[in-house]
Amino acid sequence: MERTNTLSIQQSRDNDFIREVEEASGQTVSKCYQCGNCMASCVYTFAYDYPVTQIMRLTQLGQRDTVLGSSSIWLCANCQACTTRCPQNIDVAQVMETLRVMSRKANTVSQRDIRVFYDEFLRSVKTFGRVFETGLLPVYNLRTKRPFTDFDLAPRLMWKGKLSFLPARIKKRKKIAQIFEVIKRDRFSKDGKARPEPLSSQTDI
Amino acid sequence: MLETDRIQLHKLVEEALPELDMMIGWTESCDPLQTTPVFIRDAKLISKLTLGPFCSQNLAGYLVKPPALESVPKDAKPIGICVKGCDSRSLVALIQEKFISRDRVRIFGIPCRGTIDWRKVAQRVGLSDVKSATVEDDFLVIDASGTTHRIGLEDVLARKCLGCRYPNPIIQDVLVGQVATPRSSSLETTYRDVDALDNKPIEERLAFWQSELDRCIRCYACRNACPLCVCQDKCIAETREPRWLTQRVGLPEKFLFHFIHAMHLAGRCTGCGECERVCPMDIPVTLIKEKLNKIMEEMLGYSAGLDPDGVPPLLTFNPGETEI
Amino acid sequence: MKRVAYYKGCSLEGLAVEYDRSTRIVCEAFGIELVEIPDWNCCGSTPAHSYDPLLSAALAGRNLAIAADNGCDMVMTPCPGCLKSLKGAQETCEDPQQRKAFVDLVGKDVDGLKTVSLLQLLYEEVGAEALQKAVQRPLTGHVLIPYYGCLLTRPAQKARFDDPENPISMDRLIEATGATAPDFPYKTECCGATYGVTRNDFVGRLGGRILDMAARLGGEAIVVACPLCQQNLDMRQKQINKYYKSAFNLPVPYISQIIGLALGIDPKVLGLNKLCVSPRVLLEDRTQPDQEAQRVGAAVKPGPNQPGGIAGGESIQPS
Amino acid sequence: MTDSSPRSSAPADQTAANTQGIKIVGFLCNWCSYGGADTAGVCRFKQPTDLRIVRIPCTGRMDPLFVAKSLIYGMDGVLVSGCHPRDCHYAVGNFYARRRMEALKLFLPFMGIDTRRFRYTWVSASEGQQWQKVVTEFSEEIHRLGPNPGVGPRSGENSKISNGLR
Amino acid sequence: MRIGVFVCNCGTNIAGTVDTKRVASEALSFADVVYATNYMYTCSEPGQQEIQRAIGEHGLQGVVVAACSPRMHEPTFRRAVEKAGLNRYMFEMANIREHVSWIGNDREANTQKAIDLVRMAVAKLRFNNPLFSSKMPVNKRLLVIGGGVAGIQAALDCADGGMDVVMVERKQYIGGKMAKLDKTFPTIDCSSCILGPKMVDVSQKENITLYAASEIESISGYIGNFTVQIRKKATYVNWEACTGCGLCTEKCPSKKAADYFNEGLGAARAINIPFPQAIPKKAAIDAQFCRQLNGKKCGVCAKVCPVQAVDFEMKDSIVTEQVGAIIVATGYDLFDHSAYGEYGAGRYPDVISGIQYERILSASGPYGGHIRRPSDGKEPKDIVFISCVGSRDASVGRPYCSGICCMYIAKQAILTRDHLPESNSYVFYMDIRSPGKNYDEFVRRAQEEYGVQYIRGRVGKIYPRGDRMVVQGADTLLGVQVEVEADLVVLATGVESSAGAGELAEKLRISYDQYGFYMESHPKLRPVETNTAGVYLAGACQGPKDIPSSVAQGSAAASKVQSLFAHDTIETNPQVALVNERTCISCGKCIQVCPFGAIQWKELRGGIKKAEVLPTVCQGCGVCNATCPPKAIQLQHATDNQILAEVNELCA
Repeated sequence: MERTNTLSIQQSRDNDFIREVEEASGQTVSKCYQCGNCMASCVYTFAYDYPVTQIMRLTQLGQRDTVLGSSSIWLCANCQACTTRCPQNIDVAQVMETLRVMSRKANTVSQRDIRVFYDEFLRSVKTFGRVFETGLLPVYNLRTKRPFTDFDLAPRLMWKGKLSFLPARIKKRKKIAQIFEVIKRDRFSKDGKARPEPLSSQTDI
Repeated sequence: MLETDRIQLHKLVEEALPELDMMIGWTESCDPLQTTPVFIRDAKLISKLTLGPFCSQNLAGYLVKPPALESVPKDAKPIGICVKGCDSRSLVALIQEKFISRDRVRIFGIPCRGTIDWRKVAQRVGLSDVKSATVEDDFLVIDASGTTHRIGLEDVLARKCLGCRYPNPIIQDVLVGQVATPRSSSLETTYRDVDALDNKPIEERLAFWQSELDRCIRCYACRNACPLCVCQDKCIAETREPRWLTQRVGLPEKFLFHFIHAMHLAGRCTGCGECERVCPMDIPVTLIKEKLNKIMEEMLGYSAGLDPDGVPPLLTFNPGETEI
Repeated sequence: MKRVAYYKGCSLEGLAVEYDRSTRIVCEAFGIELVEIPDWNCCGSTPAHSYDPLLSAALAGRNLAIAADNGCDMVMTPCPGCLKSLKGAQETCEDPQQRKAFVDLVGKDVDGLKTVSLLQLLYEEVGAEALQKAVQRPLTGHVLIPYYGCLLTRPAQKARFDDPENPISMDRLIEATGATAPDFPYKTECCGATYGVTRNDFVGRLGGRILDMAARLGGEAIVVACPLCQQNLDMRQKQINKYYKSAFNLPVPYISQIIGLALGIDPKVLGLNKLCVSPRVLLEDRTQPDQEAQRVGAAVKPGPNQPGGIAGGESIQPS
Repeated sequence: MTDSSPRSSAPADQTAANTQGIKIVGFLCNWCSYGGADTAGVCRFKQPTDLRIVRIPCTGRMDPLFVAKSLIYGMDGVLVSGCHPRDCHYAVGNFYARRRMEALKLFLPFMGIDTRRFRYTWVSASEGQQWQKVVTEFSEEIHRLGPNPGVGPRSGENSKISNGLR
Repeated sequence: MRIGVFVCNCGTNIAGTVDTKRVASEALSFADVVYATNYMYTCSEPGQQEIQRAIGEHGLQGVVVAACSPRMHEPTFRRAVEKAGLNRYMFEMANIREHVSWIGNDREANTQKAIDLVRMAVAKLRFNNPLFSSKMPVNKRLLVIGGGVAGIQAALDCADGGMDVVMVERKQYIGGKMAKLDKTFPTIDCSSCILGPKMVDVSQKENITLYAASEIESISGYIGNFTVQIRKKATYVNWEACTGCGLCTEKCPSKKAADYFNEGLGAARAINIPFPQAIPKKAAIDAQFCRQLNGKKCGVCAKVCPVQAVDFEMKDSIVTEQVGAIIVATGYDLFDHSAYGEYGAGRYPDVISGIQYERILSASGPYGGHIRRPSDGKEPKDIVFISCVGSRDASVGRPYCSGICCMYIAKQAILTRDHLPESNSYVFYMDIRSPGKNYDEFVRRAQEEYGVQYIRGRVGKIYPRGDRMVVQGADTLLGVQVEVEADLVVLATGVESSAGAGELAEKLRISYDQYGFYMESHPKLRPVETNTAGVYLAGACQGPKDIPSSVAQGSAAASKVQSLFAHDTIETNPQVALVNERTCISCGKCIQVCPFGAIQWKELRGGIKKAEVLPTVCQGCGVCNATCPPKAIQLQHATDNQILAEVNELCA
């Protein structure tokens, strides 16, 4: 995401965005006074395009596109350091999580590989009821065109007997698939802001 | 058995009377279903004293109300008084609130097996021509208009007696007769009627009281009979200074009067039922106080008239009770 | 005998089989009956949550519902990630606005269940004192680094267990085995495991920092209670060394394995042979006072676990 | 946030028709809650206008009969507010009040009077915002309940309930 | 009664949302109202004259003013009607500003409410009676609770004015927190050089009685006549005899007693005088560490004491003092940073609090004024200061600004550079709050002249790496994470209310806020008064404060006391309970519930007893009135009839 260096506050402020974030996360974004503790505590700050403090600030200013398109929200590991230390008792990690969900819905996920991994993960769950670790990686590698990821680990794991070549399947797979279908059907109806996911560019589970 | 108790009472009073200023007890009246109070100074009258299921009146009130109190000089000898379990609680409350000191009364405690509500009898056999009435085991036997009626005691006992937890006097100097077994040991039984009303929807409760209290003629019999209603003619239901109530006869006035009576007795009422017994309009006024008694028990763990050293809960406080 | 529903989670079927094995053995040793939730399914982990929180709640909630159907009032999972999902499901179920949707998806409510981690179960239901009494093979003389990971005690309001900044439950259990547990400043720092596959450089950086600090404190091994932390620090230790230009060789056993060892259980049965970095050093008996014992707590000798080329471990520059 | 109040979600005209002329009496202790109401005013914290405040020196001055009288004679709501327990200007007045108010609160419904029409609360002189919250919530509650039906017609009005002697 | 109603526009404050003209015209229809008008500013001089003119012209017997809160202007208008010949209690106020015009914009609803409030006030006024005060003597002795700089200032001011002062201090020395400070901002004055002489003055003034190592046991009475019980805690040394020679301390074998004065940085002896300039300069035994008092054989101090002052049998004793006014100056405590797990929860020796650093800087401190770090005594090279530890932090229950930390950090950073010119100081801050005279200049000097590195951001975590502490923070101005390796970390711990503030408030019957700071009568106009007459506040017990403000408040409270003591008598409040003996039923319930013991039995002829109120003791709470079954006891000016009149108006 390009960094914004000038900002017309009135023109760019999206009040609906602030409201949506607050409703979905249950957090009052205006409580943040930018002390920087989240940024100071976050071990991923080095990789973010906007540190957490600035994500909070951008959210306060209603900068929907910048926030939902940022890499930060997808590089957050939800490790809870920010939430634990926020002097204003804001569940910052929850805000980040909310932004991820919104960014998925808005189809603005900046980190394609992470999304692909997540998709494959969920596809595995939907199919088998459990995650098939051995099967997950090759598909991911294929789709992200990085065929050799973690290739170095395979021989050792095989030797340790940790790789299985058949997925574990649960009995009531239909029930799991049904949960996925219901969620998929309902996830846009809740906020009324349907932005249908184009299946062409990004796959869905 | 009743006769044995009566003879024992006569004997005890005879022994005590020289040290007493006066003896207050019950005696038979022209109505076999009811007794009347008797004030005895003359030993010859002792034989008139009676006890038993027809002695429903609570005599404790006489200690603080005319005529008894006014006739007693300050340094006089103690007054003897007959009390049932419920009456004794009134006595405890009066001692607790220092209306009477313990050494001014000689208490003849009488265990009680329940008192007869003459209204309930009248509903069954009519009021006329009751020649005699006796209690045999669990039955009331009435000879009226030449017929003998046997009525189950449960059907004619006063409402308060059915849920009685304290049939035996809380305090006494002498006990007359055998200790009685409580009819109730639980809040559920004691407050059965309260719960029954509470379980109705609020609209029905309001309608109930509207219909009951509408009959109130504000004769103040309930107030006058209450041993703990100590204001008497200073009662704010009647005064102009301050002026809480007018002499209008609308339902609000009737409600407010009964609220005044109830709130003034909150945490003090011992549940003797006198207010209800004397009501000429047949209004269940004790029920109102029973509800407050239940609140006091549940909220503050307090029952009036059980501890002469206790303090009525609305006249004190506990800083720690944050949950109420 | 305490009866606890056991939600093992996908990792413990694959890369963390030894965690599953040692968990079962240790619980059995302390008289805790683990009832594996029949036909359990994956909780969906982070991918489900970032897709839709309700998906995560429903996937995790189904397992809780089965546990309740089997007459359990406590559900234990050794995986903090799964625990987070289970707690999320409970929270969703208790939220009046989402309760109906949740119950519709899961089929019933999941009220009244207590969800705990393996560590919490061992610390609260067994306790350090009972463990100490049960020790057959004291680990006296060993220096073990307690590493809790980011999710086990955080956020405090949801985890409701131990301290979010400086937890001590694992320290106490380690000490009960006779070993020394240094005051480890990175107890709850994130190891980067989430990005094990997608961002390998994160793992190098974050995992390296943890291994580095553990080595500085003279640790012989890093004890963990999370399958992801374990895989990250153990399986990927070589990758980390490559990124970090270091030569760490720190075994990363599970707390259940360490307790099992102290109880005198056969290391192989505990699956210690499944660890990538050999845990041989842990098997040394140091209960006899000799020179080795003096190493404990003393200044750290330079050794293979010292950090490599990067001074201070990390450098921060404005991006 | 205000969107969630049932008041604004109801059709405006209907709300107005139901609840016009709602009257709530508030008995406020001079030292704490009256000051709190002043503070709320000074801070311009907007509140519903149904409340009429009677200033009393202390909640210890509150005879529960003031509340009973108000409700019996048709007030739609009664609010009693004083210093926080332990903060009483007279040291213990509110401790007495607490018991008396609670007893009344439990008693009212037995007599057929909706106990939600009576609330007692503790608000200090500094808590303007808290006062706004208390007033707003209580007023909304009373508006939901609508006008107090009272216990029956006053004298002179036509009694429909009177059924004479039984 | 002839009643006049005056509706105030208060400029547009009321008239903006209330039709005051209509309120006045409606008022004319109320019973007994013979005159009603609205006026621009009723409280102004001409406004008051207008009331007085109407009283004369229309023969008014009672006045209602509908304006602001009676808590604001009731006294003003009472004086005004009194000047026109009415009794001041023949006056009522309707609050149509704070309770009407300022809280709603609906003009119609507001006007209707204002009319109701005026109707209620008129209805009440019809039951008002003239009331008359009596006079009672004032005991011109002052009690000062707390011997910090605010209390000292107040005590000295009053003592200079010739009044008797009793000072009670919980610790064994006076001087408070200021006695522990090295230097003061923004002048870098030596703290003990400016405070010391004042402390000496306290001990030398003949009209100041000092009870150190003492606490307030109980307080009864009322303005002009308080009775105070003071618990003198056992010091195990007879202070009448002790000369402060220090021989006992020198010989005491218990050498590891807690050094409270040095904030735990050093070790003290079990018997000691906390610091060389202590006032009173008397030794006391810390029972926790004394060998003799813990059943071991010792008694060395008793043997060496040249004046036999040591008394192991000493017990707490209670003394009673009579005073006419009380100044509360109990100061503050500092936040305990062990609440911060991310900063090590107090387990790292080189992460210290600001007050500990103050002791390190002090020449009379544990290190003799040389900056060293507690862990190994090394001179630190890199020092990090962190602001807002226990301030502006809702997560630890301290959302307020402590007000002094920004300044004391700047001072400490400057002093650090003075002591160790080669060192580097870093300050992590969120905002700099320096709104005092020469304050901001001082902070600028720290940055410009002393090269202190200010970093805008909070610190997330502090942990050891080797023998140094890693401070992991943020620079929010750059939007980056920063890391500083430090030898010493100083946490600017914030201000919190003094331990036990709540209990003392309850004894004083004053109120305190949710954080334990005492409530002033009015945040702007009555900053040192409390709602309990005769009790005044000074210093940080009312809220975080620096030294100049504390001293100013000490003097302000002293001046309030002096104006009280300028009179020989004070008027009693006539709004007290009164018994109607004709309706009193002698039940004694009023006597039972009165919180002040203000009601007693009075025996009439014939031995009949009735309740009687002592008007000087009665505080006017009205509990008796609420309790009395026949309502024979009535609280004047809040009688049943008056309250009922208001209620009846509403129910009508």
